[in-house]
Amino acid sequence: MNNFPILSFLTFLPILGMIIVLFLPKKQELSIKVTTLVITGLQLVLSIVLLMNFNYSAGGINDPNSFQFIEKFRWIDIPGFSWIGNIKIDYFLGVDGLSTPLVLLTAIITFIATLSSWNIDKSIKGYFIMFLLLDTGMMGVFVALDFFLFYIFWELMLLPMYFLIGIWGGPRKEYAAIKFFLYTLFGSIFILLVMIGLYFSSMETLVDGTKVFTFNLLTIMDPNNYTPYGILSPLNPNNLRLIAYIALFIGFAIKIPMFPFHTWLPDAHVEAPTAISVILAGVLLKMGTYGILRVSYPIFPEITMSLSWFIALFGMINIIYGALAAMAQKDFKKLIAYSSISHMGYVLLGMSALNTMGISGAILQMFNHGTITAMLFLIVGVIYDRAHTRDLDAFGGLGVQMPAYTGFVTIAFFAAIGLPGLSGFISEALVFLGAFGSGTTRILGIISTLGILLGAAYMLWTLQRVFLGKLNEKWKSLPDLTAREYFMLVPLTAIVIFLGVYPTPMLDLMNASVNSMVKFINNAQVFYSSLNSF
Amino acid sequence: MIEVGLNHFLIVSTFLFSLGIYGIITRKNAIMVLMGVELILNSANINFIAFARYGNFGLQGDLIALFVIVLAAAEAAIALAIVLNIYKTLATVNIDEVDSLKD
Amino acid sequence: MTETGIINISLAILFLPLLGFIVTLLLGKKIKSIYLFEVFILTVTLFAAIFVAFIKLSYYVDDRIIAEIQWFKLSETISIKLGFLIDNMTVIMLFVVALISALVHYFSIAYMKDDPRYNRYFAYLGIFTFSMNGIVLTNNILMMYIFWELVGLSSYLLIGFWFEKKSASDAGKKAFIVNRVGDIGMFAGILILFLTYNTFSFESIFHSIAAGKLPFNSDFWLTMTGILLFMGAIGKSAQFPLHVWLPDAMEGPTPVSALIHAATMVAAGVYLTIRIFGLLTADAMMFIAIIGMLSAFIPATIALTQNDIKKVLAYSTVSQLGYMVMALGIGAYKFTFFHLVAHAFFKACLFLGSGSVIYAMHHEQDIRNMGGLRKKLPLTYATFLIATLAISGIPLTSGFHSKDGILASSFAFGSLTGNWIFAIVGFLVALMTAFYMFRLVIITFHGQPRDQHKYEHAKESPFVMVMPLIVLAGLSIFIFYTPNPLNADEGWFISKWLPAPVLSAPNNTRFDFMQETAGAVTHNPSHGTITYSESYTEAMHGAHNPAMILALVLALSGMLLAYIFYQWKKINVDKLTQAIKPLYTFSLNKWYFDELYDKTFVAGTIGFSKLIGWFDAKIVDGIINGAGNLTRLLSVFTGAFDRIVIDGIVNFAAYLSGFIGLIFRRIQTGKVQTYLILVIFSIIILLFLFND
Amino acid sequence: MITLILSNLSVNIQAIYPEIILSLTLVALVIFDLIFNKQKKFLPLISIIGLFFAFIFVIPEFGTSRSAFPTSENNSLLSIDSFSAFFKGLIIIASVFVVLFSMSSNEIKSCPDRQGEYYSLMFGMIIGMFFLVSANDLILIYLSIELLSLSSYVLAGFVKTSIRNSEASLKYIIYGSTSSGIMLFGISILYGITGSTNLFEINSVLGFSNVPQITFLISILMIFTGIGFKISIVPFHFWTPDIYEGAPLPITAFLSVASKAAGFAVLIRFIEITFAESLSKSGFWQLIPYVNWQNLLVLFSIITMTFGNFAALWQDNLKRLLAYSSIAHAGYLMLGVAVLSDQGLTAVLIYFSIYLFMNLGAFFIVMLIANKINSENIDDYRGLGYSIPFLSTSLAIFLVSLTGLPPTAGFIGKLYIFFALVDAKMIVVAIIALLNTVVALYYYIRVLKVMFLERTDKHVEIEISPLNFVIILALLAPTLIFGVYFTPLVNIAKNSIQLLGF
Amino acid sequence: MYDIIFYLFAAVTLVSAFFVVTNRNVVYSAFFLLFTFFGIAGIYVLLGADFVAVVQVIVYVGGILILLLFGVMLTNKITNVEIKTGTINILPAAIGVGIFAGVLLAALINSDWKTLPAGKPLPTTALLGSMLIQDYLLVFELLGIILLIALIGAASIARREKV
Repeated sequence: MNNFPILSFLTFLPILGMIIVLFLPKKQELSIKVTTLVITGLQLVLSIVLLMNFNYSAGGINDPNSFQFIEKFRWIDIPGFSWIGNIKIDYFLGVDGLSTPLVLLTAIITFIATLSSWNIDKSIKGYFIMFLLLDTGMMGVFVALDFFLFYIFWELMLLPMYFLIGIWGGPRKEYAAIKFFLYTLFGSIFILLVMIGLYFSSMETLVDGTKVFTFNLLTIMDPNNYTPYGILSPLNPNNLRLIAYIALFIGFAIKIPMFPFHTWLPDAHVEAPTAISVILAGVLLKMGTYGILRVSYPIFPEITMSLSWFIALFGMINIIYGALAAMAQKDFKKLIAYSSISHMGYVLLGMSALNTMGISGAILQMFNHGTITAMLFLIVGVIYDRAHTRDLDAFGGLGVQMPAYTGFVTIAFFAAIGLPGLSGFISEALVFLGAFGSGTTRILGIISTLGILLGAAYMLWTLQRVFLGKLNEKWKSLPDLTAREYFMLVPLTAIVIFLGVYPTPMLDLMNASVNSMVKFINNAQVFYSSLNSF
Repeated sequence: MIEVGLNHFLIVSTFLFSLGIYGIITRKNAIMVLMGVELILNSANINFIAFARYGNFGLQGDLIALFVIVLAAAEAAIALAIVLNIYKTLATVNIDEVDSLKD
Repeated sequence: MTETGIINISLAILFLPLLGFIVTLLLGKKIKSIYLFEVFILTVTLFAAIFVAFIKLSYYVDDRIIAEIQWFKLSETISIKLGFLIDNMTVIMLFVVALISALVHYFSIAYMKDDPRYNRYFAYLGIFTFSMNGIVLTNNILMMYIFWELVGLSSYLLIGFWFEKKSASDAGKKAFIVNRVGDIGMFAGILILFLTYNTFSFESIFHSIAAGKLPFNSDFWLTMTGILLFMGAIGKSAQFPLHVWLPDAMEGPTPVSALIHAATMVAAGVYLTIRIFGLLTADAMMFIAIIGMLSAFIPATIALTQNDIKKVLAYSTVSQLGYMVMALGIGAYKFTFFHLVAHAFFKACLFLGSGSVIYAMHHEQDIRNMGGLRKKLPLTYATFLIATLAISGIPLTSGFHSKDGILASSFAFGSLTGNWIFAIVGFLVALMTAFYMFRLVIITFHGQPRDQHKYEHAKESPFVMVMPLIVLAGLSIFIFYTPNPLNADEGWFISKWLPAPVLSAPNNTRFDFMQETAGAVTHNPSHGTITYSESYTEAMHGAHNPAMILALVLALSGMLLAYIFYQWKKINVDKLTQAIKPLYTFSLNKWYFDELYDKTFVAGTIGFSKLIGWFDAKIVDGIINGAGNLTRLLSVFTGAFDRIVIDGIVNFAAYLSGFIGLIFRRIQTGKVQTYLILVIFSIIILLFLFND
Repeated sequence: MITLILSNLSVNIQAIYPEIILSLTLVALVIFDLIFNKQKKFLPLISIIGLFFAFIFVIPEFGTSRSAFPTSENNSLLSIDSFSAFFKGLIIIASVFVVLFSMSSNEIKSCPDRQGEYYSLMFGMIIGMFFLVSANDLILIYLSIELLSLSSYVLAGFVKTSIRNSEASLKYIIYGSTSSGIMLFGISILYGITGSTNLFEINSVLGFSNVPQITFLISILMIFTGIGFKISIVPFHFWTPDIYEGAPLPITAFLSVASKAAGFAVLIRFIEITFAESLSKSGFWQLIPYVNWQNLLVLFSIITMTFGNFAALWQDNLKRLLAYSSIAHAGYLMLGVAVLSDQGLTAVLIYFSIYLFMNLGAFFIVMLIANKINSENIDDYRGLGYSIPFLSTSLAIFLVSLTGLPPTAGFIGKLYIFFALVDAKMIVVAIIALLNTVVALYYYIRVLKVMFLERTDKHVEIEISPLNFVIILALLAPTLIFGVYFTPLVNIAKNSIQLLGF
Repeated sequence: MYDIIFYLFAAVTLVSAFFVVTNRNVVYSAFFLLFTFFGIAGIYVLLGADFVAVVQVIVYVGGILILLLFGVMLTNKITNVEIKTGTINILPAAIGVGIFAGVLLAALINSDWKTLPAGKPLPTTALLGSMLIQDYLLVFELLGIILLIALIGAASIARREKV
């Protein structure tokens, strides 16, 4: 087990699947679907194997020795005289408690999204090729520990997503797709810039004692590796770390999406096919916050500390703004999209607290939101498949017509509004505990509690508009859930309930990492302030 | 009158150059545009030779002028061929009527 | 029976209803009579509760049994625990919940017989019982909150059970959301507690407070914490100003109203306040008392004019809960709990009685269409009357004792602090309660039937419905609580089962009479009426008799007034209402609270959300996106906003770049000589640019 | 005396074997065409063989650094160094592809009896470029540019019957001869100032004596005009869209890649050799500060890329769109030069190698499609993703690479440019360049959108011959492989930045 | 004397060049161009570039000008005596060229040229010949290729296309 490159398999399995699908004849739709399902299923199995072999006490974050399943070898190794020659890029994969939950989440969501893609009816081959490519990109982002590799995976997702929305999407798909693409590309240019800046600011010491610039995230995190004159090096008195931090943050924030960079999301969600909405909300949004935690936080701990209030502020705005905007929507899917904005606000708020509870809450919320929102989008998909409309006011009384469906809806909705016993509650509670626990973010945390109320308001209102009340005669013939839909919803529901009652497995997974991150940021603060005193 | 020196030659060449440019820009007839080009080349040649002479740079300037003259001949040949071809296809040599390729 | 045994049985009591819920819900579609399983489970639960109560009160009467397990942990120092605290209050409440729940189950068998979602209804009752038991059993505030929310959920499900009716689904939504308002406060309070004490456990928190550790090291924040936690109670116990949801909650099936909105869930708020009593400062208690007073008074005035049988009872419930809350605020700890239990029984009885009436009248709820039902429904009438006497505080009932205790406490409070308003309102409400309750009884059961048709068809309810009434009416008799029909102080309930509250708020923040002074028996767990200081004990003694007499007089005069108005018709009610028309309308329209909230909070939020939605679609999606402010600003001024507004980055960027591109393409004329002019000019410009 | 000349000559001739081979091939083509008038299909073969042998003789030039054809003791006409060898290599590769393109181009095939001239003229261009990339002397530079231009003027109008071709040709020659005239005038002034046309000699004159500032600047700007015309830098780019659109597609492709490469090579050599003062250890060049090259180049590159990108947004003709995009790419490349360091230079070389494949690829597929549907209009590409998936997907990959998205090679090219910029602390410029990438995405993605997101009932069938299939694969492979494994490319580029005299 | 001759040639050159670019008649322009070329040849002589002057006369007057005249004739109907053509862009051209010429002139005149008194003109032909095959052999050969290409190119374009 030790030498089995499980992470590479996890990441590149979909590429293999893609190749297989590529060579399958166009007409064999079923075998294309089944291939994809098998591949994503294998991925899920692998991720569970990963979980079973996971060492719960290893912290990760900044310590290369406590990352797990590390795969590291020189990928690009160009010897040379000045820096131009000395490009060293590692193929460096590894997971810790921060990424493992998200790897798991990705595997689960992709698998379910595959099932949900079953009713795609045009250009099936192309769809699944893109789908699998996207899968690789997502998985790669969560396991890459080299910034360059991270960036490659990050960008790798753009194009498949563009096509998935643009070809298989709704009426305004082209607009939504291009908007998504432009927005995220706009964000990633900032990431790219900071990546290059960091490259010139930190040096890795090789075995033979020579020093080379590096993209290795873990090396960059170590303050001892900074070069004296790198533009992003704290040792350089004229460094641009603050600007770089903000740029990087914007890059990630667009993906979250954080107010005011969120407007791509409602469009993308509404137009995307169900499975893609599920992936978009379930996994893609997490990349933004994951990026902040994985890259921004440990590399710029001192700025993180000084800007935490602002992060919390944006978290708060996201929570309340998203909720209010959701309330105003008439389109079911758009409402869910805005609710995602609101819920990602909790992640931001939790992260900003910079304490164990807050960060645990944030990561847990990432996982929980991933599963809950996936459910929500599946739910919208189910109704859209049947009724071909998403207008909230067009429905009513479906609770009578589709009781099982309504049951799942109720669970998902209540999970989304943080009802105890369902997973959303724990993460939200931890987020608030964290936010209250930090003096910086307390007031913002208090204001954010309003989100709990607003969340309940719009969710219940939606529940009422669609499912309660008199049954609209028009929908007299809507069938209840099919077996496939059960198969998609039941596992998610199980996760939501299980983690609501017993969150320990997930929390244990991340505890060591969260604590070492908190410790690292606080210790780093000491280091960086000692620099300022010079 | 000032004694003729380098500057005089430069003034001549500059005017010649400017007239060449002016001709290129303003003439409608493609052939007349080509004449403008010849003027430019000649102006440069005057420069080369004048500089060579007054700067005592040796015969390099003369040599360059020779090259340019030969080149001018080659260019003129091809340019005329192209103009004739345009005349064949479009029945005009008015350059400002040749503007189908544009944004 | 060991303590572990008690814990285990309590576990069973907690989880059996959950099992019932799951089984009934999942198999509800397949097996028609699965509800019987739920009923059976509840019966078992009831016996278990009785058993636990018996054991606890007999053998462990002075013990507090605590069991904790770790739920999850975040680091070595931060770990979240779940646990039970079983003291006498717990077991009594368990018994109350289990009993009323079981009775409601029986009652519902008949009442809900024709409902298409019969099984689901029972499932919901199961999860409610589970949640309520959770609240009762918990030893920590987090678990309290968790079950608190679950209770909210069950309440939502049950109120909106007939969700085809818009009013029902509206009411469910309203209940949940209004409750959430309070819950946010409670949640904030919980967060403050955990951050200060790193634990959720009541016990540990009290210890730390007693040891001098305060939230943010200030008295003020201790007060705030108390108030924040109490906000949960405001929501759940329907206290002013969040009382508006409870009357609407009557849209749910009547047995549900009896169970949830009269006896148990709404009592949870009071129960919570009792649980956190130890950390309340004088300021917090004052706040609580004022809220309680307002909640006692306002709904009482509303109840005077309502015509829906359930609405009257609902407002009476709010009023009575206000009574309890006020009592807690003025320190009447034991009597509050007493009244809580007593009220649970008689109010459940009243609701079930009204259910029986409604059942008999084929879902007629307006009392103006009833009358004379006494003859048709003798058993219902009898039990209803007993409960009415109890709520009015007529001697020999439990209500008499509990109410009397509270009034005496308010009297004592007045004499100790000079603050008489609570006493005045307390008595006034007692008067009004007697009046509107008897108005209800008289109009419903006495006189002549008004709707002859329905009257003809009315008949006494079946046994499963009547039996619970009888049991509950029986439990409203004083004998279950004390042997002395006039003074409960020596009875086992007050003196033996209920210990004095443990106060941990710092001395200087308490009311004077609650401060620890030499000779006071503050922390004495022994039983008796002495709760706080000597002076308090004396004041209570002094207040007891006057209060009792005054209360009795007021209750009787209320009764009398009701008879005068409605039975003997000595005074024309219509004339009177005409005379005080504004007041009457004001009361009839429930002080316009709903309208006020609708116009302000609801409309405000929805309006704001629409604004945000619009803002998001138009402005943010534009500005962010680089849509030039100038264009926008100009278009605002020209009033052509909508036409000119371009949606989003893509459009705008396209527009902008298109504009730039347009400028660019102007110069790509296709005329080569134009290009050359540009080249010449470019060279000139460059020359000037780089000539330094 | 004569023997001395001859022995010198033989040494010098050894240095220009590739050029000689190309010239011989040119002659061979002419003769073959004259003799075997009917055997047109052997012409490309001869061309490729010639190019192949030229390539073989280019290889040893890597790593060498010597001068050939001395005009005086220290100066010579030609520099044979790694830098020129790199560009020669690029030019040969591009030429091979263009020869292959020409074999499938309907436009070229429409003039069957002038095939001989076509390939001869192409070799004229190639020889011109070869001299251009290694020329040390302004006169040689001027003449090489002229050779290159004269051939391309004719080739741009190769299909005489096509109005588009003829117009392109006429515009091109007027614009081109004017530009080169201006350049020549500039050279003459520079000659007057320094007394030489040799770059090294000019360098040494600049090093120790004062020169008249404004006059010098004027001369440099005029020379820059000529070079700028070749590499289509705004504002000397005006010919580009018109001529790219008008010329036959293989020629457009050739102009956009090879001729631009040669132009950049000469620009870099001109700047570095003429103005070099010293080379700092970190790879930054210290230039003689008569001209603020950095500001000048940055200004040009920003204007160029912005203009190119924004103008491309409006284009409906794919060829024209690619023309503007190639202007934008010239802007990015110019940034690499503007850094004025070895780093920047490496970046330029890397970018060029990648640009070669992706741009040729894009043009080739546009050509194949145009062969069939007789249109380069984007609207006519509607739904092509479904009827010709292979071509469409390949085009998509090339366009994505042109945008600069990972994991395609285009990203690596841009990455290195940004490396150089950040290393030189030119952050603002880098941000502008990156924002330009976003604009670029918009028009590239538009093509993808039309091909894949829109549908049509019209069904287009295009048979891809095995040769074309191989060509596409040969272009696709580097575009994708260099995206994830660029070590060899960087190694070559890094070893090729050694110019003679450094 | 030298000065007068210079001014004469300069005047011939510039005045006729002015007419070349302003005259509306193409044929006239061509003939004015002839004078310009002669004038320039004269200037070359004044500068001691005898060989270049001769080449100028032979190539330009004998070759290029004839070529241009052919062009004029081939693109116009011979019978049409009034071979006039219009002009465009006069104003911008005048402004642009004016500024440009002004700047250039000012710069050139004010530059501090390293001038030496012009030496006695020597025959240049032999020396040019040896330079051509020694130092500038490569350029010479390159010119050969250029001419070849010009030949091929011109022929390629001019020859009749078989349809």
